[in-house]
Amino acid sequence: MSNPTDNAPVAHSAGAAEESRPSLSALLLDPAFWADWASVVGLVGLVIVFGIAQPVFLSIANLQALLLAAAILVVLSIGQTFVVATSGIDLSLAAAVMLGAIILGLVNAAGYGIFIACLLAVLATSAIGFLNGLIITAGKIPDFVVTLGTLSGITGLGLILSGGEPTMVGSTFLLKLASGSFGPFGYPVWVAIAAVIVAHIALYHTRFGVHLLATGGQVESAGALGIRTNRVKIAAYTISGFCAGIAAILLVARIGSAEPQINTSLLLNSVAAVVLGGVSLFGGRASILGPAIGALMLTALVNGLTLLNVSAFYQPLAVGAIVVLAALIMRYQK
Amino acid sequence: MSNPTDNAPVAHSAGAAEESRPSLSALLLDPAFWADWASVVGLVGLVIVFGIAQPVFLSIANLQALLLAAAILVVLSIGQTFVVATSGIDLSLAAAVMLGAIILGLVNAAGYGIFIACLLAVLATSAIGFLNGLIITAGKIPDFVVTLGTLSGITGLGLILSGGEPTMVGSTFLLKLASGSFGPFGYPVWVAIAAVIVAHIALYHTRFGVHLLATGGQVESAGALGIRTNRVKIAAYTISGFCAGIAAILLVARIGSAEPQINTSLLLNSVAAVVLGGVSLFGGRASILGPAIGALMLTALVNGLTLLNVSAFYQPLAVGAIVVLAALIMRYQK
Amino acid sequence: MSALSSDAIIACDGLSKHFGGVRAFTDVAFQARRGEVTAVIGDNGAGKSTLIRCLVGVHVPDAGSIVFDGREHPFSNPDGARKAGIETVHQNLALIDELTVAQNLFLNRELVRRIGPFAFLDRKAMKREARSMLSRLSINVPSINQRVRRLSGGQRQAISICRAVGSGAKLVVMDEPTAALGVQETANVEALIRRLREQSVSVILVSHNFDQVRRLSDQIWVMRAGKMAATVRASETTGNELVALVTGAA
Amino acid sequence: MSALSSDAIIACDGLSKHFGGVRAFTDVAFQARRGEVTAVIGDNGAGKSTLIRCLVGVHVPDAGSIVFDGREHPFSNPDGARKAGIETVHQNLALIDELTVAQNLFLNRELVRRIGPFAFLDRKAMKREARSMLSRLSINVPSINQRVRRLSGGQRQAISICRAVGSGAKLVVMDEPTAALGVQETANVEALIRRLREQSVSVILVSHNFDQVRRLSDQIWVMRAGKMAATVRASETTGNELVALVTGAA
Amino acid sequence: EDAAKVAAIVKGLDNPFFQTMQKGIEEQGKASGVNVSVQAAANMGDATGQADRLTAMAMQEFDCYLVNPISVSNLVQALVPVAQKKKPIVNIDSTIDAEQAKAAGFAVSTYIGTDNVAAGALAGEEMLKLVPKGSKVALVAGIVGDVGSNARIKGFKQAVEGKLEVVVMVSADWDREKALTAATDILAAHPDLAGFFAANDIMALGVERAVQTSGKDVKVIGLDGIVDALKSIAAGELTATVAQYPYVVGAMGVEACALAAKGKELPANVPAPVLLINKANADASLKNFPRPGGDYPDPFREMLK
Ligand SMILES: Nc1ncnc2c1ncn2[C@@H]1O[C@H](COP(=O)(O)OP(=O)(O)OP(=O)(O)O)[C@@H](O)[C@H]1O
Ligand SMILES: Nc1ncnc2c1ncn2[C@@H]1O[C@H](COP(=O)(O)OP(=O)(O)OP(=O)(O)O)[C@@H](O)[C@H]1O
Ligand SMILES: [Mg+2]
Ligand SMILES: [Mg+2]
Repeated sequence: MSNPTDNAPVAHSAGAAEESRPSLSALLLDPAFWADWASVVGLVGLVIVFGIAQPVFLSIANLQALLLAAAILVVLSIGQTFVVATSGIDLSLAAAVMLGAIILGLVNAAGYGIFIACLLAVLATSAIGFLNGLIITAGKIPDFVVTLGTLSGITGLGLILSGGEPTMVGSTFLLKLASGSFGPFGYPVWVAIAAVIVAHIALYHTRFGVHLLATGGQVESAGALGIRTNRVKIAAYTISGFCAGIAAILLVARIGSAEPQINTSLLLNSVAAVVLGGVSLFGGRASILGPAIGALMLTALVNGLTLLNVSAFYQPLAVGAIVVLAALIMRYQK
Repeated sequence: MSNPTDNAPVAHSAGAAEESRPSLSALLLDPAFWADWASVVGLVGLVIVFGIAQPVFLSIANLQALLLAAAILVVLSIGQTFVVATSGIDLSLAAAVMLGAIILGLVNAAGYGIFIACLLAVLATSAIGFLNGLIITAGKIPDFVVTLGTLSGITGLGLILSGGEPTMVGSTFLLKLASGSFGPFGYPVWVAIAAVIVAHIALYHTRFGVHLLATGGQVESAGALGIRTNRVKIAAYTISGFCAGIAAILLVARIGSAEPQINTSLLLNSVAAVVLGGVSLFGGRASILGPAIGALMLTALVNGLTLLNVSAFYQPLAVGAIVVLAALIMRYQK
Repeated sequence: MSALSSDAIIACDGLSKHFGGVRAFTDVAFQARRGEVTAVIGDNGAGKSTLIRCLVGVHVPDAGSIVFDGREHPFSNPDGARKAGIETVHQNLALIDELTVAQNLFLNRELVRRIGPFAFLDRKAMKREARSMLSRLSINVPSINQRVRRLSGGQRQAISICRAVGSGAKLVVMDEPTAALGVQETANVEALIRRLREQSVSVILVSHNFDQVRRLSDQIWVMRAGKMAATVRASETTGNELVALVTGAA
Repeated sequence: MSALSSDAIIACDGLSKHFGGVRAFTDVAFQARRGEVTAVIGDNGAGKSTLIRCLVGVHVPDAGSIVFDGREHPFSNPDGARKAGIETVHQNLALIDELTVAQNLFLNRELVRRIGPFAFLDRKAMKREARSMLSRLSINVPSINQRVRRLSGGQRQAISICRAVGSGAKLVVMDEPTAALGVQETANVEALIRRLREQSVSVILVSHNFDQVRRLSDQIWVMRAGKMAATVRASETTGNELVALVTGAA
Repeated sequence: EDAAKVAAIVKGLDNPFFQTMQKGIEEQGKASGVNVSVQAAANMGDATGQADRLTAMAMQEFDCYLVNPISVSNLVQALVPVAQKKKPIVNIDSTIDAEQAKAAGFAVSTYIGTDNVAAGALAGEEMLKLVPKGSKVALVAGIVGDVGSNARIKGFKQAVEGKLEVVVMVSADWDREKALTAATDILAAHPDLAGFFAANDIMALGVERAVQTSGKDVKVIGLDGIVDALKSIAAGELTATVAQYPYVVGAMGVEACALAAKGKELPANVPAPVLLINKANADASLKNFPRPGGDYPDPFREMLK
């Protein structure tokens, strides 16, 4: 028998893949590569098609407006990504945005400074996320049910707090946030970019990120290795809530008021962006760039269709077809 | 060494559970039992609370009305159950109901008989389900994305077909269906009961049912054993579409017209009923009675809160709290 | 290696399979004779399981031909393989965790009672049969109605074996069937394999236990790093020779 | 059985665990001496894995006490056990399919670089370390960046072993560590266990291979049907005696 | 004599329009000494949920039912038991289809509401005054398929037919943010656009934001007359809105119900006030909100005296 130490792991001839990074051409031939970058491919495809069909689409002003419009969805998709990575789902995300906006509006209307209002809004939505995570892990209730419950509960809370009325928020700080820009991008775009970077680092370059994926991948195995899977889940939901708070601030800044209305397409689109971005709803696999680009793609779709003057009746049909098509590129993903 | 044939499988003293059915008292002490029947416990709890708080709740007339109101959701939840059992999710369910209703309305308005209209509606929604399944399996695209895509696509189709206008359906057959009754229950309730029985038999007493659960449980293992997992998935989606068609007929009968608008709470409630009914969103476990009772519970909740004159503002809050509470009973479910 | 001989129950030639960048095996010729126990041995990752999975229709090979019972390209999926008479104990056991022991034993072979055009599961008969199947192999499980998720490693493996041998197949393929089994259970399975041979059922056995392989099999095939490296009669070899063949020291 | 002796690295007394209606084991006393290899054997479903999982904090026992390294109730969860110096190779391997080989090897033991208050993964160092860990055990994997989902049965087991022995634990617990391994790899793991003992690391070994158990261990504990049935010194027993103890024929 | 008990069911409360209507119902109830219970659908798409709630209310002993249905027929079934108990039904805001009602065996005592087509037309006429002939305008509709939205858009289109060019119609789901995004896109595609008509004020406010950001002089007209819109008009931002008075609709509904419960004959169709509000009369309207700036005709008030 061979000596256990002198037998280095020479990858054997058959069955061996290179340990070093594969070459570019090999990458381009591998369908899995295309699958991992489905949202990028989809986005580039959309940009080309829309750019040809309607040159205004590619104008700087329109691209800037597009990015501005996408910022909220990008932030939300990042929050959703953390939850989905743990094989959960946060259905209360859009409701949390509404509640955050209402709290912002009410605190501001009550005469407190706008910063305190923003802070309280983010605290409130983070608390909602924390609560979601706590109920899910302590109560061992499926994510779907708990967040559906909080979705309903928050809706009620928002209505009660606001009396069902929108609140104007006439803060110059928020107005600047919404309309000012630094360099080529508006501030909200920078906020989204910052969120992407921080989230990417958290996911790929910290222990928390690995533990998150492990929890989402096989919760029992992760637990057996000493990972506090419950804490990880609670953290993921809290992050999701935090992102909802940031999105609420961006939303109030953008529309200038806090509405007691839930934007359900924001919720569905956040999940769609996550899935288009190559994140598995069964957990264990995630990326941040993917969902962010997925969010961009979904926003570009509506923008382009509006520019092309596609009738409101035909828009949903087009959106549906394109979402499925974009997903088709993911077909080889394993 | 022992002889392999003379050693009968005497369950050894430790580690042995009875092969025969466990006794009733043992059952009642087992938390898993309560978990499996969470929706029943929740429903009974609700009935007791509402019955005490507002005796009208328990009047025959109200109970009949409640069942009538629940029929559509019950049928939809059954369809959703089949899909969820394969670890999928059908987000296009409520949209399919809308399209079915519109087709029913248009065919009827075009002068064809009401039966042909109903038949075409069911055929159309079944075709949508079939298509969902086909795209998911042939394209290897996540269920969530495909059905989100068809949700959008069907919305568009419905708008285009209907021109965005509701269509009146003044059929005496449908009127009878909606308001007539046989024995203690209205016809829609009988339809729902029939759906429950047929679905229960299909799930528990046919090969298809076992294959469905196997596909949802471990798709690779099921495939290795020769189960045509793709066909099973397609069948599940087709059944879901079929149920949407039946629901569309019940809906048109109930509201007397075909509206080009999607009732999103129908979608969310169908999934909530399934999960409250003890079906795992990760597939492999299902029941029909559970979701049906979950659907009843959700309808009873709205009915009871309305009877108690709980303000519309507080209703969502109450619904959320009760859904989470009911789910808490499921906490011991393994 | 040899051309396909006519007494082979299953044979393949030029078979290759790769997954993305990973080649599992290349250009493999292999055959199992009718009524014999044919063993496949080799190091971890040599490609044994993948070869097995190609033979029983789970994977579609990239190249090469398969002949089963005289027919070329006999089936394209596991269902076809089972219908043609091949039962397999997969290395991952292919159990459905959420189903009960009895349901797993009869998966895709459910017993039905026909009533008119409808076929209903005969659950009583399946449970009865399942009990007798388990008792024949003297397998201990807490209950036949228990979900297999929570069974011990050995109990799970025993169920998978029980399923494969319970249905009168022509060829039973076992990928490391005794890996998780206790001494007693291993002895039972070995006795079972002998009995299968007596009943002239062909068996393909993948195992890392060379003693077991030499005890049970007639012909031994050796895989090494994705190639079929050698084949020897079991009666004409020694444990040391097998080790040498597997490690490539020969 | 014996009272807890002071040279025990880990010991338990009166330990019981049941799951719903299934009693996995009752009233078990067990100990492993410091610096020794302690084996646990028993039939399938005897309760070995569950006992192990109670000892390393995965399950909370229903009754009984555990002493590790002189401390009673030393930890309440697997994290505590690992921090206290226990590494485990679980029977189900406890790998995360979607993570890479390197990530699995360092799971919950990630190497980090601190920059101010923040700790970032040191991925390069982990990959480097992972390679040398694998090479020390001469384990073949296609790539260290590959997800473990698609690895062969033996490759997966090797990674789980590698993880357990790679981090300087006081006690390494292995539940059937060589079940899926080839001859060569098994020899490597056995050599590894001997080396651990030389470095006076304590080892608990669950195995169905009695030859292996007698070769490697100092003390052997026998479980039967959820009870601790006997304990013998390995040097004073024979394979036949072990079979008799396991089957209860003794 | 016991106070009359009125059951009211309105559309989704996620829209301030119906908030105001509810307020009108409740305050008029107090003023006329009537007990009112108000319920609402979960949201504007919840046609069956609204029916379920009405069904529950029909179980209880109310003297009159005040209904604002989501669609022309979604409440018909639920009203059958009400009709069987011979309780009067007052229809407000959106109509119940008369034929279906007849088939189901009842007729509503009275309908009180605003004509959405007329209101849209009012907005169209105002737009004609504001922009040169032949200018381009864009329309922002509510949820596609919504009856009210369709009627308002239809009225606007009829009013500007042949005089203005409608270049695009988008659907913004009654959502402010979606309207803002859509308007931004439209302004990019049509730099020479002269005006927007949004089917409600919430969307109009979103559109106004987009116009502000673009720095262009584009007229924005909304519809509904919610308080934020009035403020915006007063501040010189939003150009105009067509105010409907859900408060008055609700209040008149309660008055009608009180009369019907006493068995009085009611006029079949009572129009609710509609008013165009621009910078000139915005302040006055704000002061009286949620009631109209001036007096309005109310036949029930006379009857109650
Ligand atoms: N589905 C798959 N995708 C990618 N790679 C795979 C897949 N299946 C197997 N492989 C790779 O192919 C090679 C051969 O694997 P296989 O499972 O056939 O080995 P084996 O001989 O059965 O080993 P063991 O004795 O450990 O079970 C391994 O390197 C494995 O990583
Ligand atoms: N989580 C669980 N839930 C329910 N029953 C369980 C659970 N874990 C183990 N069991 C049961 O407890 C008994 C002992 O299982 P255990 O895994 O400890 O056996 P083992 O001795 O390790 O067997 P093997 O040699 O086959 O691995 C078995 O009957 C098993 O079905
Ligand atoms: Mg293998
Ligand atoms: Mg074990």
